[in-house]
Amino acid sequence: MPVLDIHALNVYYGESHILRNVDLSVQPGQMVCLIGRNGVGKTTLLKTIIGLLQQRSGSVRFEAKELEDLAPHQRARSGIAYVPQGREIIPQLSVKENLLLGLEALPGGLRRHRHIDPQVFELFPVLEGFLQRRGGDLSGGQQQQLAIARALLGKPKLLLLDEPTEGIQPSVVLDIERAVKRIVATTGISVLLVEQHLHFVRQADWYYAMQKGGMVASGPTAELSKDVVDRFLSV
Amino acid sequence: MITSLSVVSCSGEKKAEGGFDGEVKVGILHSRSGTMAISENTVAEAELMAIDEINAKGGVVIDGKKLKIVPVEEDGASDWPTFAEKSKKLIDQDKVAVVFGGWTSASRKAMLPVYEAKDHFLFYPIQYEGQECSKNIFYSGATPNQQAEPAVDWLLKNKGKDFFLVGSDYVYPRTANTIMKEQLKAKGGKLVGEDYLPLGNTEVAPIIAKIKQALPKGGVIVNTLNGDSNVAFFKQMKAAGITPANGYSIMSFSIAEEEIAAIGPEYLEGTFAAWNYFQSLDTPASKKFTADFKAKYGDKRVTNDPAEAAYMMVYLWAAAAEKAKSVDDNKVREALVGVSFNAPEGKVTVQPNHHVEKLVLIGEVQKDGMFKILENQGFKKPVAWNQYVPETKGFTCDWTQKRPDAGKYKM
Amino acid sequence: MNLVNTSMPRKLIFRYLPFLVFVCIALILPLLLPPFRLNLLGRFLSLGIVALGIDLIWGYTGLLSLGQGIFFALGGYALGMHLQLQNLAPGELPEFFGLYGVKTMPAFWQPFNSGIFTFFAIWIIPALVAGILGFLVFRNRIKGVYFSILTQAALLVFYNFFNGQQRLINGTNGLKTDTARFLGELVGSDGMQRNLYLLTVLVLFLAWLLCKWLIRGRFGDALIALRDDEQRLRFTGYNPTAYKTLVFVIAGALAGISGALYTVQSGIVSPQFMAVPFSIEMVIWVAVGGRGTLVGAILGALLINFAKSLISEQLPETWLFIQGALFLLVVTALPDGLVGWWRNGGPNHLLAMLGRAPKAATYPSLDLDPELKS
Amino acid sequence: MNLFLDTLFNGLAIGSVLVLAALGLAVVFGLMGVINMAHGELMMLGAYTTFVVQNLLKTGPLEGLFPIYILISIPLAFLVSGLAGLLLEATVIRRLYGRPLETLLATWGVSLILQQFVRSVSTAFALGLLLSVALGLFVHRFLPSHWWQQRWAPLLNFVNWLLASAIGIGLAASLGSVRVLDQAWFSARNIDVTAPQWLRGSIDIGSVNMPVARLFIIGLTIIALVSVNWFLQKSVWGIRIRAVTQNRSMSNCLGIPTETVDALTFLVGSGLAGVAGVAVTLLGSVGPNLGGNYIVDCFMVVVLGGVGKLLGTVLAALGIGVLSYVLGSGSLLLVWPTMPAALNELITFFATTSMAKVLVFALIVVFLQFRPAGLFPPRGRMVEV
Amino acid sequence: MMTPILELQAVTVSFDGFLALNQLDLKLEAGELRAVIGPNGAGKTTFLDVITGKVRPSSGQVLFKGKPLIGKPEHHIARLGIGRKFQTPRVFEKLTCRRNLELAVAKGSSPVKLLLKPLTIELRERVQQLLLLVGLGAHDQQLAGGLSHGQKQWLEIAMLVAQDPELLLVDEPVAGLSDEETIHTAALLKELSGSHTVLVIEHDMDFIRDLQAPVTVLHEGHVLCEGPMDQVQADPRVIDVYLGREEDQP
Ligand SMILES: Nc1ncnc2c1ncn2[C@@H]1O[C@H](COP(=O)(O)OP(=O)(O)OP(=O)(O)O)[C@@H](O)[C@H]1O
Ligand SMILES: Nc1ncnc2c1ncn2[C@@H]1O[C@H](COP(=O)(O)OP(=O)(O)OP(=O)(O)O)[C@@H](O)[C@H]1O
Ligand SMILES: CC(C)C[C@H](N)C(=O)O
Ligand SMILES: [Mg+2]
Ligand SMILES: [Mg+2]
Repeated sequence: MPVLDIHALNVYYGESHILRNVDLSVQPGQMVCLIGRNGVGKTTLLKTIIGLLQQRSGSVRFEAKELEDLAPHQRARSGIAYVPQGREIIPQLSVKENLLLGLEALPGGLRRHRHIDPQVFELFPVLEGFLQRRGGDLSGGQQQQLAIARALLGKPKLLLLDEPTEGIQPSVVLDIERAVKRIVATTGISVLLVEQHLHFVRQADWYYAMQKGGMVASGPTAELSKDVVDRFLSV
Repeated sequence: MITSLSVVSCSGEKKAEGGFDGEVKVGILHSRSGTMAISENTVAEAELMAIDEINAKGGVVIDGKKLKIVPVEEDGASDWPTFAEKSKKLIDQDKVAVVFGGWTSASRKAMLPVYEAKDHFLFYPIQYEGQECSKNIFYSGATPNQQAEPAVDWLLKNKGKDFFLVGSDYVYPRTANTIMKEQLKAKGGKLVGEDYLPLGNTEVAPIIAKIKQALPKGGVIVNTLNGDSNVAFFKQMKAAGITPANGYSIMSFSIAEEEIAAIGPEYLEGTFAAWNYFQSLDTPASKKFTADFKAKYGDKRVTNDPAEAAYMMVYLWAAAAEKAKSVDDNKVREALVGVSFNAPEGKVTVQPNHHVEKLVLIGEVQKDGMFKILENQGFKKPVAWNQYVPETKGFTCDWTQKRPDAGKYKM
Repeated sequence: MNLVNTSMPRKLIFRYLPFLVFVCIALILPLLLPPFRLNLLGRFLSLGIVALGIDLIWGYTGLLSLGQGIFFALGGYALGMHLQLQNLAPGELPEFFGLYGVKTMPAFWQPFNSGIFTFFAIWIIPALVAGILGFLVFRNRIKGVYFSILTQAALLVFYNFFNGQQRLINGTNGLKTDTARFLGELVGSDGMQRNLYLLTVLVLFLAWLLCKWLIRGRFGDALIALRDDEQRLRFTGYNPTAYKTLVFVIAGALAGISGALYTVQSGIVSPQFMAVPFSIEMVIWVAVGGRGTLVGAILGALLINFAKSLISEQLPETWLFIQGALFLLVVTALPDGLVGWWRNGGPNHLLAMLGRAPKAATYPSLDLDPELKS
Repeated sequence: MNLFLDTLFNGLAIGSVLVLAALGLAVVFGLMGVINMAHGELMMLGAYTTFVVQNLLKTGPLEGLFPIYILISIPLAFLVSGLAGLLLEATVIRRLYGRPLETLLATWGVSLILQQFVRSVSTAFALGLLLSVALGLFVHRFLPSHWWQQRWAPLLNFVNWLLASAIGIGLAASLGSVRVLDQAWFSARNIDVTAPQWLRGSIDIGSVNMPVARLFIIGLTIIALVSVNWFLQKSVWGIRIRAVTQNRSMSNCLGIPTETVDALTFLVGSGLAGVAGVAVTLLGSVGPNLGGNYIVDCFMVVVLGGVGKLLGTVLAALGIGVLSYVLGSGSLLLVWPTMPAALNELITFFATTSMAKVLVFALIVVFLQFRPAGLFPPRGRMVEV
Repeated sequence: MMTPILELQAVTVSFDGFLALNQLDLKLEAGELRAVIGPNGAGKTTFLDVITGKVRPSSGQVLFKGKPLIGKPEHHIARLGIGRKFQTPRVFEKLTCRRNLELAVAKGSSPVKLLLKPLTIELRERVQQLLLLVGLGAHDQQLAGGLSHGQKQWLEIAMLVAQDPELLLVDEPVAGLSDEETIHTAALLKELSGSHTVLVIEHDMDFIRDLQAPVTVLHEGHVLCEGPMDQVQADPRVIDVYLGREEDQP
């Protein structure tokens, strides 16, 4: 049974029809990659899953439960973590406080949990030195790392990553790729990844390709042929 | 004249309801909302009560025809320009025969040009600072020589020579204090300080500090604050120990029974006020007035000087109309001078300067929120142009004179 | 792009037709309305002018000034002072000075003897004050809420000052104009008031044209950009301070003119014009009419003031309830105001609710993209 | 020295009222970014609560508690204003987050309504209002549920509320003909809140005379400050509130129940206004206009202090307090009697309470020239002043 | 040798003691295309902030065509001919794409000029060209706020080009762009160099390689090394702090 199952999803911005009859599913422990050119609706899809946008029709099920009526924080608490495009760090909070916020998704939230798992610092050593700095003062790439760390701290079952490597230096990109793979392998969480870097895309198990708000192709990444890439990713 | 049209005289063909032969519209223009609503509601209620009473007795009788007085109420909204606007509306749109209205001098000053420009008639019920005498306004409240001046004389005689003046920052206190300063100069008093608080302001700590500096051992404080500031003033004065018990005599000109209830008698006990009427005035007319008012508006209500003046002026107008045999404002104006009425304060008579002769009383606030009358100085004639202030000394006003400058001329 | 448009004139007529109609109606009304109502209308139209200014700074530039009353009152005072000085005998002072023992006219009154000076003072003084205030504030990059609160504080400063200075400008009482004579005629007279009404219509129309011209082109775009992301605009080479100060000055001048017209039609200018609620109300007119629409500003000023005057005639107690509820409703349900709602297809939404299906929504950005048509 | 102490105490006294009044605003505006123009009216509700408590305890079985009625009023006022604030948040503010200028307008509307409410409320009025609200909220339970899925549901809702209000107004009007029911509870008049005996006097410490009421307020302010500080720094709510204010949607995605956070913050801020309302009854008038007297001052304090900084709020309020006292009481003239004539004249000109106010505000504007974001400006690269 | 168009001399930026830039020296010749890379937090964006006047350095000097820049307000610097694209795209969201560009081509005119001088035909055409160039031809009437992330990136690049500055400072132009568009961007920047001086910051190595430009590596606020891409790529220090080793993969 898939962790995430999306069926015939339609989403609008005002009167603009952005997602059209989208189907997608993520199996447990699977890393799924969503590709498509700029402006085809990838971010929109992730935002709908976390609940920032409301669907007009169709269904989004997480662990067989329909999400439609749940607010984002309820979805987060039920195990979906989201790393948005554009980082969305809380600028005036310190790095430490930003990380603490990641614990809100755990049962009991911040009230119960006050401990930041040092494992994240292994993955993102820069953060450790900057704990007292304001989140907004970090460099772009540091913020991106903070956003990923924050999401991981909530021990999610499903991780939504929207272009997580954007603006990150190559060595850290490699680290992130490795870390994500390792996390998927060791913890069995599922990942839905939006990515432009083919390198990262190929690490995934499965791909979906979007165009004009609709799902146009999917399959194991091993079968992600040059042809598909050319058709859906290049102009 | 337009106003005469407002008399719907049905020339006997069909009697109007309630046995009236027609109606006459009058305007009632007070703040029913905003800061001043607190005070002005009572005045409006007193006017309405007088109208009801007159109607109950058959209305205004002109040439044997009974005219019912129909009040047209407007809200001045505590905003001076609105008073001017609503005056225009009452005159132009509703074509009322007369307007009873206003409280603050600022609102009167705003309305005055409207009545002068349209040559209409306003009845104004509150004590004020004088220095004005309009053909188009009738003042039923006191002029300074009917309130402030006797009060200062009394203070000088009984309470001390060192005066501190506190007032709200607007026309009435500023002008009243100008007059009092001249009076003190003339009568050997000493001004030790003065300060003004913006209307509605409630932070009085600096003023209290000044009073303490100027009058460390007690003295006389004359309070012309108006509205909300009074509450803060008295509460904090008490806290700071500036109380009658410590040798301070505090005289207020705008604290009446109504305000005492709102501030709390505990804070005011032992302070003084000068008015032309107190609810505690022990005459049959006064008792009846208070009883009627309570019967009409509730037992907890109190009467006071402004209400009495408002009540009286409606009667004076009706009497003048009957005397003039017309509700036309020009005719009423001519008939008005000399008209008299048995008001709660006693028999009042309209003087040639469009003010009335008034009873001067000095009272002291009691525990129950009423005044004990300390001195009754008897009736005093109104003086519009102040005789202490050099600029207006020697000037007078007499609308029975047929001279172009009847409103202000050298005696 | 097709720059030559054959149907241009017709389009133009169509575009401007509503305004022609508006002007025509405005010109016919003096014949139909009794003087009192006409006077009301005239005053409310003059309030439309200050509302236009607010729309310019708030609706387009995002600067919510809660202090327009300052400029409004300054304009009013300028004209009020001039009228005080009309037909005085030489050496004579306006009457109120006597009350406070002032024997020589304060120097700043002198120039207001001149009609020409006053004509300029009415709008240049407010503009100047706005310029100084605006420059100081904008130079420091104070904006948003801080700007609003500062303008409100400035308003309070002016209010207290004017209120307290009996000896200079007659304090709370303000200056009255009805009994003054202008060009030999009593300002409060019906004939004069009708002329003033016509003048107001004319000025309002000109003010509207001015604003329209300002916002139509790239200047208007720059204002909107300023509202969106001032910093970015700076890096594009624009100096936001100059732009903001300029629109603030224009809004101030409009407010001054509006105040002057309002004063002569209501017969008095007093510090009440600088009361805090009045300036907030001005903003509300714009919000109700629809900000960023210009017509909305005028419409809002007219609608609310008429409602106020009618409702407070009938039920003085409920006006505050209604006014309060109105703001709530507009801000929550009609964030773009009446005109904005209309332009955004409000009526269509209503129809849609009633069962008439809305036009099928398409996704233009993708469907129109020729490159995407694979 | 004496003068110095006097100035300090009086400045502290004026300042502490400002702190207390501005504290709730500092929470609501500083942390949530909501410009609550109805803050003053929430204070007013607190003051009216005090009035009601006072009257209940004046006579009757609980008479013995009268001397401490003011202490009883504090938690009650917190509750009343807090709940009013909660209602305000749930019905209006909630739709306006991130649009600060709109909250200004909407809450201005609310302040008008609240003012008129205390003026007009009578039993008839209250019953009518209750009926309207009840009908508005519950009628739709009895309508077929599929109606509410239709496109025209919003219209139906609107009509429902319209009818509900009409019926409520009708009820109020018909009940209004009965004299007792029509009697306004408070009316437009100022009402009298008299401090208990022990709060009315003053004590002399050294040569400085300190009114007990002022000392009480100073104490209350300190307690309020400490509790608010605890709430924001030590409890988890502080971080949640700040997160939600700075990035609402992302906070929500992280699992923070933003609506609860908003509601709680607003409750606390409004409740503090209620407490301030209790305090000001000791000093000034209690009436429908009470709020209007404080609101601008409160905003100046918050802006001057730097948004979201409690310490800033405190310093700003004390600064304004001392400054208004020094200017308004003209004590400068006493310290330096030999100052040049021109300066003397200038100071005398401003040494009335109303002119001092002008000068204080002018000085604030000048001060902001040098520190545009207040005493404690927010810092960092994401901040755009 | 002629004066370099841009010269940073010992620029230091300290944030509460943390040195974001540390004695940074850098020179750009007119017409040059320069790539700047470096680890996250190396100070690349801060360095642009210093040039454009957003951040004031604690010490050091910035010269543009030999004239000092420090202390000048942002718009002044922009008008001297320094344009910038931000790391996270910043466009005017409430204006249509076309109007965004129309404002940019006007290069910060004074209000009066903007009011009285209509857009010339040439500039109008230029706007149209640019719209087509960045693939927003069909979006010209769309509000920029409604664009996707990548589209905003492109719009901002177009705005920068429209501004036509002598010196273009481009911070991560291709983050979030698809591969194809990345190649386009590289081509565009290459084309611009020569007539313009271009400085690009990126983390996308393919893109940097594509630019075929000298590379400066920043690390901890100062220059770590400089040289052509191949040389830099092979530098072990760069690999250590920045590139990482792919073969590390488990
Ligand atoms: N707030 C909005 N209002 C209106 N339309 C929007 C809005 N946000 C996005 N869109 C439109 O929705 C479409 C899809 O946007 P989305 O952000 O999902 O794209 P994307 O696939 O994530 O692109 P990218 O790779 O550039 O991030 C775009 O064409 C955009 O124009
Ligand atoms: N206002 C500030 N306060 C404190 N530290 C700051 C501030 N601005 C920047 N920094 C720090 O300065 C360093 C340099 O930041 P900068 O944004 O210039 O890095 P960058 O090279 O652009 O990195 P990236 O590639 O991730 O965008 C970072 O460590 C950042 O945390
Ligand atoms: C003192 C008041 C009761 C009345 C006075 N006429 C005034 O101007 O306000
Ligand atoms: Mg995206
Ligand atoms: Mg950077």
